[in-house]
Amino acid sequence: MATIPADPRLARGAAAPGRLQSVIKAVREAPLLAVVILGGLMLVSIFADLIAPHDPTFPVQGANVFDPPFWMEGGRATTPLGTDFQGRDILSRLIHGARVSLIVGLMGTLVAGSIGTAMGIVSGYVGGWVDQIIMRVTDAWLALPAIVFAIFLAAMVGPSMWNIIVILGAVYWTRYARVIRGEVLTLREREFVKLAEIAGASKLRVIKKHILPNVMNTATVLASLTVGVVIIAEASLSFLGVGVPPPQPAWGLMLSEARPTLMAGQWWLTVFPGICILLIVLATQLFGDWLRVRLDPQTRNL
Amino acid sequence: MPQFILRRVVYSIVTLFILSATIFLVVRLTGDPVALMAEASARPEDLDRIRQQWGLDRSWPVQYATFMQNAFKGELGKSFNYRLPVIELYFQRLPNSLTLGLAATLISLLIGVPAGIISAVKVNSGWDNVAKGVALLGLSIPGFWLGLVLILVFSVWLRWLPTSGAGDWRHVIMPAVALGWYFAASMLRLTRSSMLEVLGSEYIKLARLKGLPDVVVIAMHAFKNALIPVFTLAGVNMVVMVNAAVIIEVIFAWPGIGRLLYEGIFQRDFPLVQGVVIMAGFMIVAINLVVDILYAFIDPRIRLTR
Amino acid sequence: MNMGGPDMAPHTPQRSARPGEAVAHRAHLLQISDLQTHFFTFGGTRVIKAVDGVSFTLDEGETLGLVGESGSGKTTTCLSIVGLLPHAARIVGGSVVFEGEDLTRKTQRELRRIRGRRIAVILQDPMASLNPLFTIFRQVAEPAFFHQHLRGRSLRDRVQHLLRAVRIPSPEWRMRDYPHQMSGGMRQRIVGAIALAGGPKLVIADEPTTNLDVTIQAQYLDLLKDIQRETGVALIFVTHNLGIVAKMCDKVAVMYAGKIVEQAPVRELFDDPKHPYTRALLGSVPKLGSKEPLYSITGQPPNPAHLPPGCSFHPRCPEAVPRCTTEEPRDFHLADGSVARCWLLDDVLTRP
Amino acid sequence: MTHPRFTAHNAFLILAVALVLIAAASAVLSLSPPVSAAAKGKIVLAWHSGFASRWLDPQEHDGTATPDNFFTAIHDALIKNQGTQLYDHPALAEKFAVAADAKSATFTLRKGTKFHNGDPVTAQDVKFSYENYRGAKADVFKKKTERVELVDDRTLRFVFKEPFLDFAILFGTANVAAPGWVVPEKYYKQVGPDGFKQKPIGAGPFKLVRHEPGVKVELEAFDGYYRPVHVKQLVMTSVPEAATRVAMLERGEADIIYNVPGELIAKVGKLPGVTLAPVLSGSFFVEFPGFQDPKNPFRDKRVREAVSLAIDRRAMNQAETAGMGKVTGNWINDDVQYAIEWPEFPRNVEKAKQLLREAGYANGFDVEWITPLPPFYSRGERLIAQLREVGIRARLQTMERGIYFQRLQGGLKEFQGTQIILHGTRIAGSWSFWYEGHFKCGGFNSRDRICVKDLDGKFDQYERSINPAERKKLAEEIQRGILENYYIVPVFRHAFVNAIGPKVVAQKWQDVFPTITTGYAYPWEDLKVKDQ
Repeated sequence: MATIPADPRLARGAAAPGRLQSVIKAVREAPLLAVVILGGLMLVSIFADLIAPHDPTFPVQGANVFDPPFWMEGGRATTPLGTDFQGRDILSRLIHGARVSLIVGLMGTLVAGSIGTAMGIVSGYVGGWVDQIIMRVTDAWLALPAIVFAIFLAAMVGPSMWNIIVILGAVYWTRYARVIRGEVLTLREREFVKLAEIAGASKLRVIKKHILPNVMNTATVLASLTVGVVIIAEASLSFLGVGVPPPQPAWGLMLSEARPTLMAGQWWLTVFPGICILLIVLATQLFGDWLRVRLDPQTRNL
Repeated sequence: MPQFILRRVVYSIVTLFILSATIFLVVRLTGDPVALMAEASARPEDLDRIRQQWGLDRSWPVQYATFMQNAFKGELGKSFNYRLPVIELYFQRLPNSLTLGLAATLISLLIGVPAGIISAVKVNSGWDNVAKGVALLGLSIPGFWLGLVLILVFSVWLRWLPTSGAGDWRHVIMPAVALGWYFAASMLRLTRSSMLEVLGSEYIKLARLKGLPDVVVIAMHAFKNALIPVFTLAGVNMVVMVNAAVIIEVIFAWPGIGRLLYEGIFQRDFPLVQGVVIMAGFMIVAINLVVDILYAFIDPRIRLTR
Repeated sequence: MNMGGPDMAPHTPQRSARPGEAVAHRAHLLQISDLQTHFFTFGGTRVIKAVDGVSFTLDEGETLGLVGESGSGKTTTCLSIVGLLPHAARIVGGSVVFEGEDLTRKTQRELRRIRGRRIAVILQDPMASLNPLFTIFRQVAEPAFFHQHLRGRSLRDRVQHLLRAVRIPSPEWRMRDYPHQMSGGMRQRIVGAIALAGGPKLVIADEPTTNLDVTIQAQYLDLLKDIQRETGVALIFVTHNLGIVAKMCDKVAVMYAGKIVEQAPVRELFDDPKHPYTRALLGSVPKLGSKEPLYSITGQPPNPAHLPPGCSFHPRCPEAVPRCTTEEPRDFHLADGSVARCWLLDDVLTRP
Repeated sequence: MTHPRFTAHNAFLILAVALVLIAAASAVLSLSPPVSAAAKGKIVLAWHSGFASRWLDPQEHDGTATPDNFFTAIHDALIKNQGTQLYDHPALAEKFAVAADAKSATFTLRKGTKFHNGDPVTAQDVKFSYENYRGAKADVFKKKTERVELVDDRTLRFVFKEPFLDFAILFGTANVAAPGWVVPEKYYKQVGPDGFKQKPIGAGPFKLVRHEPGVKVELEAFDGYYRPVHVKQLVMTSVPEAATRVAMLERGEADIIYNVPGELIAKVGKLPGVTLAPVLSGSFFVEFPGFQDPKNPFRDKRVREAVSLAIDRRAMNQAETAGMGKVTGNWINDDVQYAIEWPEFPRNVEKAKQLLREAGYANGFDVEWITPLPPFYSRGERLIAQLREVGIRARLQTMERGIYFQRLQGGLKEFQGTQIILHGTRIAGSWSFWYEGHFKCGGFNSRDRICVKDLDGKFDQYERSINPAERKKLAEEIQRGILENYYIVPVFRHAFVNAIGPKVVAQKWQDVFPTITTGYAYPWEDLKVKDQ
């Protein structure tokens, strides 16, 4: 135990056994609003099939197109939030959309985070020409407007939910790589890493035991802030016609498809998914901000 | 120092090279501009004729070599659709995009910086949450929807502002808000953390220890220092807004570079897309280079870590 | 000031035993009694007793050395005196009487008139204590501007005088410079000039020489001594460098885990250290100028959030007895004027 | 503007001005058309697409139906499609005649026509424009033309190597080819093809004032035009977002908006003073790529017929275009040559199920993908919902437009297995153009996906034939063959819905969109602004 670093940050990062506990504790301390929204959405998306009153992809029998919400004239209780331009139940689409949007948001972030963290660690720890190549590619991809890149990737692989996830991951990994690499560069010079190297630990082992646990905080914070960005990006891709393909009920797609109706007074087609997106992004952002303050990594430039 | 600058310049050139190759390949892999513009009455001969006219009948390496050769001469080829040199088109649209980018940057600063300062000075108070909420709102609404809601409210209902297009200052307001608000969140975050960092610094401590009033400490000592990174990011963001405000420019029919890119992409106007992306990349790489070098002048430690 | 109030503290501060405490007969310049400053983190769920019952006095022209490892509460003690604590920290008990006024009962506005004017602080890092974007003139002039309300020519004269006093060559030119144009030693002297700008009665120097190289350090210490001689200010010298203490101070207080474990006139402390911790420190006196002292003490400093029961030092103490692990030692006042907290002294005193 | 502006509420002033003009400037008036003095007001058109500068140059016409909007404003042709005339409206030509053997055509130019720079339109300009033409179908004209003779300074004759039966249609339909559109030779050579696209000069009713490439074209009435031009300023701007265009119309910023999306048709129609202009446009039809493959369920004609019976065309039309499209039997527009009449296809779910049972698909079957023409994804969604009722289960595949066309070019290998394509296209000029591109084996769009040998044989025969009667017979046989066998299944004709604002004079929408060939708003000179 003599080599335990005095820095409390590192001590926390290394305290693996207490992680679950600390997660539970963290959730208790997290901003209530964010936890309620995110937790609620998770539940809704898990039990979407049970909760949703109708099939989200097919018109409701007996309903018209553009039925208003139940409290308005012409609205009905079977389709409480109204129907869309295909006569589909908006509530059911929102409920199933929670699943799609959460999967896209979380998985997209996970893909971006995994690629970016791996690249950042390799680049920062291995250094040399590997570092050069990874960083130059990162720079080049960062200089490519994200939306342009996403459109072309989407065009290349064709739209499907999983492809969108891969695309968003491929677009957003660069910011992780940059930040994580910077972190690794300072970690590399720390005594405990030096000690491990002197003790003859392999590079892989040093990465696994010493580097990875210590960049996880930063990666987590970055991830929490990326989820919202990814969800908005998904909506933007739908706007450009290369997002999650219809008839899947993704919120971004619902919003994008129905946007003309905003001008026609059929506000419920866009306002409900709009509010859902707003809530989830706001919640992840607040959560991410809180996490950042709590974990306090060097993530200023986000 | 000269060696450091030289190294950074070489990096930037390599980056631009990778960027050019990526975009060159990617546009060609994803569609055929000739097939797109052909309608029912087209015949294979017609398509071949256009391909030849546009130089698309040559092999990719040849096309790339020509493209790079011209790029070094400062020419980025001629747009298929507009029959104008891409550079000329780019600079035709640049004033509009700069106007929008500047206005949007201003709005992102106007929302993000005060919110960030409030949030840093009054950490964890109600004000902190309100300020954060306002700044994060822009990030939480897809730009196209925010844009349409603005049009609906301020043009159609209230009739205060024109719906779209470029003209006088009133045309700029809505697109700038819709665009700038998105970036307000990053301004908020950076202002907040930068402010917190500065407020925790020794010189602020010393300023307080001198017995200076809080207003003087925050407004004079902290503010100026905290805003250096904020303005740096604002500069980088502005380059992005000038070059890639695709969605906002489409919604508001703003005649800027973003729309040029949009039409270029969907019509597979290869030279146009390549050119705009390279110009944008060049600006981003250049501004990063300048920032890096300036920071290295201010803080020698940076030279060691990069 | 006591901003928190009693309800902010989750449990009442532990009363330290103070039997036979000497009552101050004459008015000291500064008298700190049973000062307790705690950090409340994670929404008050965790309490760190950074300063836990610290008492000492200081007279005009006197120099007190405050020594101890990092995290022992030296800096927090100093910041408590001027009422500039981080957000999470509160003074939960005790008093800081300066020139007859209890500073803990003052508002921030009142404290601001004391800070920089009657009590000045020199911070650890001369590189970081100067605002990189302001000229030297402006930074040195600020206290005089806000406290003495000097303006124009008289302000300029005052700044030049101060810079000359800290031996900055050609101050009329140098004061237009920015901090990065100055050497480390010069910057630290400028920080000294800022401290003197308000004409203080007490200067708290928080490890002012840590980042300077040896010759500059020596020069700087000489300068401080000269200034003290000329102006008669009292000095609190925070350091973990016992060499500096020997050179600069009249008396010494040794801190460990938020408490003063030994307090003595400088000669007595070096000749006859009473506390095992002090002995350990003295056993590892570093060379003047080295940045970190090489302690011969085994183990790590304790985690301030989870202090061991009894004497906080017992896990590392080579002379610990069973009593040390359960009961916290009280202050023992000794004949040579030193005070120490250690049960070993109890044995010595009670032994027939 | 040199002439005083007329105002309706002051009849005396009008009279006085008119008298003064007639009395004092009769010489001028006799040269320049008297009507130009009446051009007034401004009309703003909000377009759905971005403008390609090449659209301003008829010499490089890409054969699509949007550029002709720009030609018809700036340029003019010898003969053109206008109103109900498909190709033979005499414009710069006063009259024309195709020889009985179809081996030559003679045109006589109208007197006194001028380009915007004041130069007269000469026969030489026409010859230059024809010979220098490089746009769509240029190779056809090149191949078939022997020479262009200048008979006198107002007459010229195109002489062909062989009978050129389609000449007049190709020559005169602006959305097919544009060799008959006249550009000033001198100016064209002076500024070059690319310079011309930035600042075109033509003989059309409007001259270019300002051109922001891709975004805006500002035009002004040309007072030297031979027909009256009523609107002083014509501004075409590109507004890609439909909702924004509607907002512009609602706020009076635009007077005509193009492509109102289905969801907004009802709302726009209710705006005060606004007239909807549902112009019939391309036909949508279902294609079965690789249906000849023995493993493909669509090989069976009964299955293809079942698909037809499953489609609720009226519901589709109602939902997608507010009922403004047209449910027709034949997918070939009735406004093109040789198009046959065909009864509307019935919807009969029971019969469809029965046919599927007979074909051995009692439990239906799975279609891997239904790929609709981008961006008409919702039509694909509706098709899926309708097919599900008869037991055909399908998934939607959406593609970005560029990819879609690239995949079509890739042929059958891009559409493996059981698939459906919901394609749509506008058929202009002759039905044969459609067949050649979209049905024939090896066509630029159909590639190897359809390939019906006997029909292709008949088509070759048609192409070779110079006997109009035989061509008509073959054309009808081929169409019937396709429809009877359900090689493709017509769905409906799309309505391209535009809206006309209150400022524009329109009793009915056809007043503003009179040209049936493309359904666009030209002739622009006929547009009028209401008096205040």
